[in-house]
Amino acid sequence: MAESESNGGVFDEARFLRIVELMKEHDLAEVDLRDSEQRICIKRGGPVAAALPPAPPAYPQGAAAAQASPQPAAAADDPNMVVIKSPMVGTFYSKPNPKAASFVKVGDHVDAESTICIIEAMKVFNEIPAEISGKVVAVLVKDEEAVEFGKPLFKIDTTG
Amino acid sequence: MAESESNGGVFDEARFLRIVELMKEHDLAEVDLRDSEQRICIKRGGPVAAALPPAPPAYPQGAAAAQASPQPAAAADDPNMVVIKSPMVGTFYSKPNPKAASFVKVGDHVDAESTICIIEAMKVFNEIPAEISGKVVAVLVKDEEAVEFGKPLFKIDTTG
Amino acid sequence: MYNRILIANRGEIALRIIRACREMGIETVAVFSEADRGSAYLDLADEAICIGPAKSAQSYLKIDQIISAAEVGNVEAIHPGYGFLAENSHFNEVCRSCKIDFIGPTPEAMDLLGDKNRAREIARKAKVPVVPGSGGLISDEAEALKVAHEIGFPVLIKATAGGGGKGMRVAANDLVLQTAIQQAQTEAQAAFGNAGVYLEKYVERPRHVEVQVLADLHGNVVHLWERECSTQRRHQKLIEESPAPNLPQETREAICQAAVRLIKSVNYTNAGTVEFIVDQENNFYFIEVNARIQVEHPVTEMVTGIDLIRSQIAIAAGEPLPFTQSNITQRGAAIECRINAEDSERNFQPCPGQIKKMFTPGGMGVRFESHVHQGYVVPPHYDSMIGKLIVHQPTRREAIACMLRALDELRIEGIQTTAPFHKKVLQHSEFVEGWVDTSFVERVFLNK
Amino acid sequence: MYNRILIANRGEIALRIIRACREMGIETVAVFSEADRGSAYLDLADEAICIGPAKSAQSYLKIDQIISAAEVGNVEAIHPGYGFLAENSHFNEVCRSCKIDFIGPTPEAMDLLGDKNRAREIARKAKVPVVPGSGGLISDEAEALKVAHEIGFPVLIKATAGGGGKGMRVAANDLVLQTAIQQAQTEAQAAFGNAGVYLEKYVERPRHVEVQVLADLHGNVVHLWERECSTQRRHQKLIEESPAPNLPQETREAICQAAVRLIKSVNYTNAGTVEFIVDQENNFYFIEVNARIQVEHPVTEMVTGIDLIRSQIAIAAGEPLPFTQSNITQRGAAIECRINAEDSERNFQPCPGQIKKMFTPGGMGVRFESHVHQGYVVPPHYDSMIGKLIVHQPTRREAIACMLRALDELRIEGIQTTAPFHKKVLQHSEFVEGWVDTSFVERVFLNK
Repeated sequence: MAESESNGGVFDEARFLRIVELMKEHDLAEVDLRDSEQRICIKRGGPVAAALPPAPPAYPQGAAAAQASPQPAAAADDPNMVVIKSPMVGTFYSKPNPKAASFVKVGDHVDAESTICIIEAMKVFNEIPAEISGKVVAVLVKDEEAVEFGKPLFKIDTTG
Repeated sequence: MAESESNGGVFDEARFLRIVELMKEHDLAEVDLRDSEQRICIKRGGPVAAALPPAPPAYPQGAAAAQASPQPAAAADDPNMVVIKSPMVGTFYSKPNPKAASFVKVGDHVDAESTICIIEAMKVFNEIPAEISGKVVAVLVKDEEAVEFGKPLFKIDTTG
Repeated sequence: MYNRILIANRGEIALRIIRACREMGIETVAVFSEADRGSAYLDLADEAICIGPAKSAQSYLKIDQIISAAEVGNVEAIHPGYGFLAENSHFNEVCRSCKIDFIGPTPEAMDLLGDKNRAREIARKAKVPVVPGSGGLISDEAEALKVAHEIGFPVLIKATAGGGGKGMRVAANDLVLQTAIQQAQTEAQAAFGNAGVYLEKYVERPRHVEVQVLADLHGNVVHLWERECSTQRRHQKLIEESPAPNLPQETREAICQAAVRLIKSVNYTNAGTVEFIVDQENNFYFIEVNARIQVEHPVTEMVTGIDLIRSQIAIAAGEPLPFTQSNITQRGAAIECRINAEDSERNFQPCPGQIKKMFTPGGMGVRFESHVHQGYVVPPHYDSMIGKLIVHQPTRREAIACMLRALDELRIEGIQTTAPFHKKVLQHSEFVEGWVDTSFVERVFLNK
Repeated sequence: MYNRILIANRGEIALRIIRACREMGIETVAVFSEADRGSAYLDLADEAICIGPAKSAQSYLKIDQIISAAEVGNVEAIHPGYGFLAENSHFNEVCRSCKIDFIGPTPEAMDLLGDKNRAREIARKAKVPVVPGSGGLISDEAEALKVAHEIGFPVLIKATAGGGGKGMRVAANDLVLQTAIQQAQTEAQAAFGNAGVYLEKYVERPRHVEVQVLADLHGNVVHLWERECSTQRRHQKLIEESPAPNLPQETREAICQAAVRLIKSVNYTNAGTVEFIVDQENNFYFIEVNARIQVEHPVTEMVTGIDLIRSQIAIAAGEPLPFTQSNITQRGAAIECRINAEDSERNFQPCPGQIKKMFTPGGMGVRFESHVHQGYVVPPHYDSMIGKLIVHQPTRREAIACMLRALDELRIEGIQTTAPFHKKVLQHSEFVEGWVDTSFVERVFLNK
């Protein structure tokens, strides 16, 4: 639509916007205008809503069907974003000892063997490897926070 | 659509708006107009609502929302068909005494005062009037059958 | 024993009676109004008959329709539950004339006790204490003072034609009494056209204690001990329990024996409740007899282990009581909370509507008596009680703890209920310590 | 008393323990696998911690994860429920080393009784009858005949290295014994490479009777009478009850006293169950001790009025038993039906899946112990029990009637359950008359 055509062709941005305005104003779900080889077909909101709504959740939710797999798992929105989840219950430590620097920080690159944190469980300090390579986009827990199994710890951009 | 075309092309805004107005006025969900190469197809609100599945019934159904009004009530399908329902609990008798003929039979014409049956409750024989005029289309209970409040007794065609 | 009975009621008590019948091998005929059509509990009856539209006056209170349903349903007896026709002696008589057993006392016993003044007279004759009073109209100040000194201050001046508090005055001493008598007479004259007043002892902060009685057709009468029902709002019971806390054992036994004396003196049969008020010095006074099963009967069932509904049916069918007084003991403590579809934040206004989501409490010592469920629509036509939550534990302290956890477990969405209010009451020190009188709820929670 | 405990279990027993804790004012930490995430009962805990994926081996059986959750959750004790780690003495020891109380017996008592042969030896020393036997390997026919005459026919020949019925033979007289000994030795040699066999009295149509015991840390030991659990399918209990029907009072008391003797002799503490078989002449023989709370504990709770889970917690916290043996009486009769998500028409195959619709039974004397509800998804990863329906009535006959009506009220759609099968069993004359032995279900219903 960048190159607006003369004489009101179907790619005319002004006309396009005008139709959209009218659709909004009059709550139209779909407009399909054809003339010989020309066609303007615009759908609004409708198709999305028209899709089956998710089943209302049973109450209480009951045992969940979705089984969050432990680390690493792709974030729902972006297949390149991977969330590293806690493989155990315990206390999260971001650094090898209180005086040291963090294993990783946002912006760091990690590879599969990189230790990204320690989780203490039963007095044992378990070094947790990234098991994936990429760039650290977010650290999702605080130092010394208690974490349960499956708790999201880090967000990794695997293209990074 | 800014530049309204002559001779009423499909992109004519005035015509477009007129159609939308008519759709609103008459509560139309969809208009699809075609003429040879030309086509104007507009959908309003409709698709959204149309797609929604009916809410699954709660279980058990609970106290019913629909309150069957006692006699006479129009049958759901045909506004001219009226069902006469029992105004009380008791035993239904189609005739004044065992040797007599039925008060009414299919095909008979009844008017508001016609006695159509007797319902015995607590040793009292209650004569039940039709309270409507029309032709008996069906007798829905058997002689001497126990009936509850609201039980459909007769179907009457009010055009008959 | 009966083969088939009709239940002339709805909701939780109808379900309660259906359950008892199923356990006894008795078939049931349920009746329902159009507002209750499709209710789940009706499925548990052997037959269900619609008797009229939603309005009680045209269905659950309509004697001819219920009798007709009983005849159509071919039953031998009718259980009236509580409310509706349960204490209607005319209905009771109609049942008898139709040769259908009424599961309750005779119409005669019902009439005798239904009149409050006659019941008072019967109580006096049975040597059951009643609230002391002048026993007749007071003519002047001198007589009033004499009576007041006999029965002791404070005294209540009541209009003989009165009602609703009009013409009522409390006097705590001679001086107040002298002026109050005149005022009361003037007020009564104005309000009722009748200046007659009488005196009664004014019971301060009374407790409501009632005794459950069972009497068979063979002259056996037993009591099932007492219930404490002082937690009330506007004379509507909210919480009931058994045993009554902080009631001396000798008082408990004296009240229960008084109740049995009264019941025996009128040849009352079936289940009944004798209501008393108990003052702060544990003096007790007869108030009235409820000639029916009561909403709060389960607390007695829990502590005695005796099924009162099954007992009612067996008694009506002519069976002798299967236990004697000495077999009936109170074991542990039971508490009942009435769960009403009411918004306690908005002056307890009723909240009919659909229960969108529901989770019912369970576990040891918890009994939930209710006909409602997820998806049920509470109709606006009847009283707002949707269930009764009852707990039974070895001690009252444990019963309160158990009730609190059960109230937490009860989740009802879509309508408001009294469950949150009950939690507040149960945690209040007066309740916890067991020193509740009938003014407690209004005094403490409603700032009245 | 504890401030906070962790519940190392799931489902109905986790909910049962949460309820007990709430009543005691103790905070709870629940643990759950990913298959149980979102389960409603977890909402009733003060904290819920995910400990691993659906597989038990990686979650509910994973000692380090549970201990780690206990540390993170800052609890003082762990209740193991039944199954999973409940009788794992290593877990018990790990708890001790981490200074977390294990709510159950000591690891030592667990180990002592966990070995069946050692337990038999302990029983003999405590003068508790065990099934009479040769007490060692049988070398030849002559010795076999001698032993058989001592213990009485019929006798069971068992391979010392055996299991699963291999090498087992029953002999009812001298002649059969002589040939059977040789056959059994040959078969044992072939199957296990060990021809050693021994003799044991063969108990025909045994009944399974068990005794509930509570022992505090101060040397007080009491029994809570017996449970009859003979209604089994493939050694899985289906229906349990208390008291055991048709058990002479002297046998009942002798069994219970034997159980207490045994428990005292090993300084066992907390709740435990001593299992016996009882023959048709009411001789009883010790089988084993279950060193944990049992699925069927509610029937004992109903008849005694004693909360076993609260008792377990109080004992572990060091409190003395608040009752003595003479306070503990059986009142009425209680029956429990295990409601499993199984299709009894299809060889009891498990039916995991979503409960589309559900209506739970209630009313007097009915207790439904379950964590499931409308909308719940029964996960395929764990055992199929979804609830326990328990009734309590004055008599066994009434309890059966009450259970039948409660089973009728229980409506579960979406999955199959064992409820219909229970109805058939409860109506069978052998069950009604109380003459059930452990072969009953298979003999009568499974045509085996």
